[in-house]
Amino acid sequence: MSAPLLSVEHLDVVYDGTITALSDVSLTVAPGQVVAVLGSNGAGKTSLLRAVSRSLQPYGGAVTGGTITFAGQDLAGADAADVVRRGLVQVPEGRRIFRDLTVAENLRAGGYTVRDKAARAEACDRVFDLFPILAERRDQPGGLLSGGQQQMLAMGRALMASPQLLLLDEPSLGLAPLLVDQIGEIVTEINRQGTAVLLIEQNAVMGLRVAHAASVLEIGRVTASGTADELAASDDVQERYLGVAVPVVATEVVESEPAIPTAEPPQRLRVEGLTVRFGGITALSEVSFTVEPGTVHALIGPNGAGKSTLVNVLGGTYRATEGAVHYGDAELTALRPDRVAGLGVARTFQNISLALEDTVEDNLLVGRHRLMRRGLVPGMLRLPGARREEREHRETVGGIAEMLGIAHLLRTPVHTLAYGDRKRVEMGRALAARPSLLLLDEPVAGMTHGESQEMAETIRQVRRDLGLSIVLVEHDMPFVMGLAEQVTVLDFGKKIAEGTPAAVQRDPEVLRAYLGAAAA
Amino acid sequence: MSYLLEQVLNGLSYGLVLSLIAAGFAIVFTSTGVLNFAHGSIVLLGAYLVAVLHDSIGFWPAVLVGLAGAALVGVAINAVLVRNLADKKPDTAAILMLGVDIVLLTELTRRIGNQVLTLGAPWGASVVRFGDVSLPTGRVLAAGVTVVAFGALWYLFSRTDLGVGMRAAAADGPTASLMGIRLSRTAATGWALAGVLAAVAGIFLTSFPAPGVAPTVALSAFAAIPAWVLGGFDSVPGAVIGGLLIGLTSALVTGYESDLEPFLGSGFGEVAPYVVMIVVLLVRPSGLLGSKEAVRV
Amino acid sequence: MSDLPRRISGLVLLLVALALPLVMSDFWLQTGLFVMATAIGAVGLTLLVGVAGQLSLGHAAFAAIGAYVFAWSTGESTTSVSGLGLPPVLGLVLAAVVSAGVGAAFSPIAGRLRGIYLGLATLGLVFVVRHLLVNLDQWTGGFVGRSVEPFAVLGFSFSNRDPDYLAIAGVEFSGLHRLWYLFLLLAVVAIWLASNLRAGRTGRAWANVRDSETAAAAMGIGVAGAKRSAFVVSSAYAGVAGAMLALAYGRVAPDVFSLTASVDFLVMIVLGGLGSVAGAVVGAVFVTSLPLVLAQYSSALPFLAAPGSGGLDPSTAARIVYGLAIIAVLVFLRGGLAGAARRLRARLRPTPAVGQPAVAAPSRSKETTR
Amino acid sequence: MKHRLRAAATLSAAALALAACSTTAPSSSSGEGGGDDVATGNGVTDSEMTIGMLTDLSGPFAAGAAVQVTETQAYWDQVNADGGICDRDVTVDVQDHGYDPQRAVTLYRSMAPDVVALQQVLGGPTSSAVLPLAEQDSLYVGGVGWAGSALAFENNQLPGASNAIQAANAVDYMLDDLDVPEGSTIGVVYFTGDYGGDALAGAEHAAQERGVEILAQEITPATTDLSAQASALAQADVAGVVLAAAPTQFASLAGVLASQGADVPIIGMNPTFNPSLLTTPAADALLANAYSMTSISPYANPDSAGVQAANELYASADPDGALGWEVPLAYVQAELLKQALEGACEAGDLTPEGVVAAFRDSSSTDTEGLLPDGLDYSEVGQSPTTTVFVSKVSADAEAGLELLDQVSGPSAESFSYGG
Repeated sequence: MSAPLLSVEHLDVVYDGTITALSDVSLTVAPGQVVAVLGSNGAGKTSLLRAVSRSLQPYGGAVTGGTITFAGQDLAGADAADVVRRGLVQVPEGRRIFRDLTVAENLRAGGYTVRDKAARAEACDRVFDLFPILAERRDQPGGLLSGGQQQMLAMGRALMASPQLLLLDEPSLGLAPLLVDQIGEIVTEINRQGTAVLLIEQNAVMGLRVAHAASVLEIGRVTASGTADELAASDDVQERYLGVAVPVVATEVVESEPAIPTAEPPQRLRVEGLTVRFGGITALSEVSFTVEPGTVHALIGPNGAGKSTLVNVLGGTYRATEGAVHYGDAELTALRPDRVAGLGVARTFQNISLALEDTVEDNLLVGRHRLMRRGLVPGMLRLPGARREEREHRETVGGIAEMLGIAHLLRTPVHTLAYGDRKRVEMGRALAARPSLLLLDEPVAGMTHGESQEMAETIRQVRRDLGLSIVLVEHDMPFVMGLAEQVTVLDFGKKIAEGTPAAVQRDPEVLRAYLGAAAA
Repeated sequence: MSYLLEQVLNGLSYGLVLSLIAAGFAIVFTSTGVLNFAHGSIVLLGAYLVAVLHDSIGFWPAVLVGLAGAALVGVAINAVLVRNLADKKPDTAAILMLGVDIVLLTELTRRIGNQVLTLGAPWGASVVRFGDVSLPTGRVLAAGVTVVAFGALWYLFSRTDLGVGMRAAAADGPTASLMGIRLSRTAATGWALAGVLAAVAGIFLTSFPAPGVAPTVALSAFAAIPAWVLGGFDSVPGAVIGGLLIGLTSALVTGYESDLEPFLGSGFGEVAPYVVMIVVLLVRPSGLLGSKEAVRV
Repeated sequence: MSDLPRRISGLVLLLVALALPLVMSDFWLQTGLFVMATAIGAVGLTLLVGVAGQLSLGHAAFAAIGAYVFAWSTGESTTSVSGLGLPPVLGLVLAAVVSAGVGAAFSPIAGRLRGIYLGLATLGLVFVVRHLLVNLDQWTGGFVGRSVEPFAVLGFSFSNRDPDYLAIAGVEFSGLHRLWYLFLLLAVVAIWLASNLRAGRTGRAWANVRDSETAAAAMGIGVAGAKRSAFVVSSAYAGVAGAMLALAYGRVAPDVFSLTASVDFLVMIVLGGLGSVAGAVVGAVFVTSLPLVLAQYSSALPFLAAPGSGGLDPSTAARIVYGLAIIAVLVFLRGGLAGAARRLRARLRPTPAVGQPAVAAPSRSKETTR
Repeated sequence: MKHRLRAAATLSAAALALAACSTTAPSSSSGEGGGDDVATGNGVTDSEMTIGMLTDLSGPFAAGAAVQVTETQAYWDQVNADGGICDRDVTVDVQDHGYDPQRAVTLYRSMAPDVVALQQVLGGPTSSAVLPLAEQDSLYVGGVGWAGSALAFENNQLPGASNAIQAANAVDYMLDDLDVPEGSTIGVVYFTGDYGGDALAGAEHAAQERGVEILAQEITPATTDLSAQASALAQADVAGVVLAAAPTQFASLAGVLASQGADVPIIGMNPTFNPSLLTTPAADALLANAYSMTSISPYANPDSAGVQAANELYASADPDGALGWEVPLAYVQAELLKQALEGACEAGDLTPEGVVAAFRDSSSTDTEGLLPDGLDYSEVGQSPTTTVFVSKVSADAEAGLELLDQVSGPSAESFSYGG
């Protein structure tokens, strides 16, 4: 075996001085090899790539331990531009093409480091060979390309530097199965032409199909590694990423008095014929379902299925193009987001949206905003009423913090908290609004297995103690299986299945959406 | 009729000079996210260098020194101060530039004194006549140079690696650095370009029909702010359109002041650019050609 | 509990501010008046820009409205300018109310714009207001401005008249002394109100609108309403500050409320540390008093050339020092003066309180990202 | 609770008592000088007196102000060498307001208790901020700026004819001496503000008296290119232009008008000319058509003993200094103040009030040709004279201006403030 092209040893990465993204991660890529790194959202895959491509700094991250060696040279001290000149090029997650630049200009930017005209022309020919569509649309702005074409452009742009090692970050994200297969073939072809590839993937099927070797990353640690075939066969990987063979525990519906009564009893949520278009793209198409009062209803689907769009419509942030959403008698789709919140609909955000400089207590109090009555002037003058109100609400959020196990953090500024605690604070803020309907957008993304079990327990408890309805958006199938009474599955903006968790899990459409075309 | 034509031509030629300054604002803003409140003193600096040097080394060499000096000062401000800001935020950067402006402007004002420093431009006070309309040669030349300058900018930004790299860096810095584009270099180039454009504008603003270099020239950069804003923060073509629009507005409001005075009050020429700017922003909140993303600062 | 040292230091500061006029010369009194007036304006602006995230370069326009409303409503009609002759207390209230009203009227426009676009649109406001001040000379006195009636309550005047001579315990209380206490009262009240606002329901709503309009709306906060209330409050502060400036000058003129004045307000809050009420006050002290003090005392510096001799004269040096001071604060002090003070306090505190495991975290993150 | 109330009541009673028993001032300052029997007040001791100067050494007028500071220092040094005034040495306290009203007011506060008079407060916005305060303190203020608005202050000394008088004279001079016909149009290009506004008022008055039309164009100091204004003037076919602005605008306007073939006289008000304009491309145009109408004698005035004395003094104080109207101006301002101080000394009242009274006492002040003779400061609210100096821009004269005449036109004489 030849010397490895890329060798990562005992790597630690920390963001903002407090949040550990990677610890003790090691892996190697041999020349001409395709290596896949698998893992769910927040596992640290992107951090690994950024560490290798020396682009952590703009995101507030830093390598705090370990070494990265490329082609025999330590990369410590090199910056992003040096790394590119040495032949290591990254295709970032989400393609990140330059939308206002034409296709040709995008490619030109990719070949920025290549001074030799002939070499550049050659690279360009190679890219147009691989992606004929790019040659066809070379003078159009990148923003006009479709999602798949943008992915091709992003890869072509990276190939313009004729790298020895190509880093691909989630190339299949949000693409249709057919396109995913096509991208897989292209990766194989690029590799056949002599370029080594480090492939970061959430889609385990795609990753394991094209890779020679793979590692599984979980919460910043490598939990499994081996050849692609070995990993594909391991039970652990099957369970974690393919959602196969998980025992389904039916949720017991415990009837008990809610500890903190909701402001209003939960209502029925009816989504009818909902369609959302952005420009020419249809994000949701004719989606209908109903959430019964007091139940946990899961919305699942692969990345890019339209789940987040749906949550944003429910919360009033996005407008529906067609169709309507009713909560009880109120038509949510006709209301501003703050009015929706006023009806007792609270939500959390996929990528946490807290006031980082403020304390946990102040963040929780924001949730109480709609329930507090004292306006500007009494607050300014600290009139007795306003002081009393403030005190009472502080007590209430103290109770909520207690329930979520973050009472000891109330006086701590949020920016010093760990990721899992921030997720909890966000949940607490939503609960502080005393909702009758709670929208949870990927509540366990980036959590360890243990943490997500805890979160599941918390969600159960909340449902039981507060007697509210919960719409749970997740792409992690195993997580929702033990929690939800009803599951709606979205793919490409369409509802493809609905029913109990057990029924949905066996649905062939769902299997195809999750496991790729080959699995069905 | 020829009066109107003359005012229009006056306005357009002045507007083109303004657009040079506005383009400088836009380039610095897109390449480093800085609202450059010191741009006016860089305009003044370029003209000042030409004025003090033309006697000893001749006008054209002095122009070269002026352009280079303005560019260098811009690059140095970015490298020494902007990149070392404690909080790298747009508002802190803007205030930093105010501090720089105070220092530069005070020193230049002290050096200029109450003299009106002449530039020694070879075109002197001559005029060019088109039929019964006459325009100062300096203005005609300014229009020509500005058109050439914008042609060169267009070539740079669409036909050279550096220019494409700069646009890529402006659109998405982190991603551009993944292509091996050094953001420090594109930033420096942006500041240098803005400095050169400022110095060119400074030369035309201080040669005939203006008498020479006086500290008030620095204020002309403020006149370019409405042009920049209404064109769109991140758009060089927007700066050209904005400059022309503002130049035209000022010239017409001034030229017909006696007719407008009863409705708008006297001295409306000073306010008109800002009124136009506010109206345009109300209709198009990101300016005429600005991209939506640029709003998120 | 952690409030206690803070309260004590606040009380000490207040006592010092109460005692200072007894020992200070007219120069320092006058400087103090300007500082207190601009501090109120800066506090209002930091609520708008720092807390609610609405960049404004037009604060001086609102201050101008306050100043002129005060001058007009309390002034007497003469042959050249009109006036209402209202009691000054009422004039002060009117100044705040009218400014706030104009702020409310401007907020729908502000709602359409964001970031620097909003900042520069408000910059336009400065020019528009100035144009009006110069042209509506019936009310404003035009370019020259108009004089301002001294403040008075129940026949007690805050000037050198009524009573002509006033002394307490042998110390003469001239008009400047009387105004000092009036301004101190206004400043303390304004700071107290702003701190309450910042810490309460409205302040939290504003901060959330700043951080994420989407998240704020999802919590039931009306985004447009929050922005409007921020504009109204900040404009009212500017109005009061304007009226105080009018009193401190004894007259109003458009030049006092120029673009420079607007920008100076912004410099104050950025230097002080955005969003911090105390920072805004410190910033106002810095920005307002530094040029005055430098102008007064720079001639005592020996190494500078005589004025007009072509060398670096004291006044020029003073102005350059002012510019360099701004640069130095921004390059070396993260979070402005307030941020530096916070870090200093954290360092001086012997041990961090229990339950705050990561007090030093922010500074550490800085080092690692370098 | 009761206890606390009582304490508060006692305290406030005590405070009231303290305040009440001291609302009458202690015997007012009657610092009788040691030997002489002159009453003195602020800024005067037995051996010294201090006068103030609030000027602009770091703002837009820094360079010209520096010339005036130099000349002023030299003047008082000379006075002190000759034995001072009222047996006292005169010290000049110079402070720089940088053209910032806020600084001007604050510096005024610090200076006022220590000076007997202010020889000068430079600048429009700055002096209009300081004047009302100085009026309350009855402190003599020598103005720089000739705006009519300053005439209303009793304590203000205006050096020569006001802007309105200058502009009215300019119109008169055009009609009487420059062959501008009745019924024609005269352009007025003026700065926003009291300087320009006052000049416009004078020109409009004269236009009415003399049967000409006025075409007014307002500009700001930032307007350095007057193409648009010049086009508008040429379009209206003006027969002459009155300019109330600054040197930059003078050069630009003259240059552009010439380039458009408008061969008409341009008369600039007081501070509109600067010798360095003759190095600009507009020099030819200025030499052909430009006049300066000033309240104060131009630098080159061989017939005036006062101007010669001023120039000699300046040449010895700063041999390399810039020449210009600042030299005679600073000299005459010092001279006027000296006369007022001497008057106050003679009247036995060397207090600030005494200085103002002495200055207002003189209805016919002469300054050896620095200012027109027979200045009448006894009437508050009116220009002290209607006579102005007319000069022509000339390459041969020192400081670029050749004195033609002293004039007092009919409409200047009929102009009255507040009328």
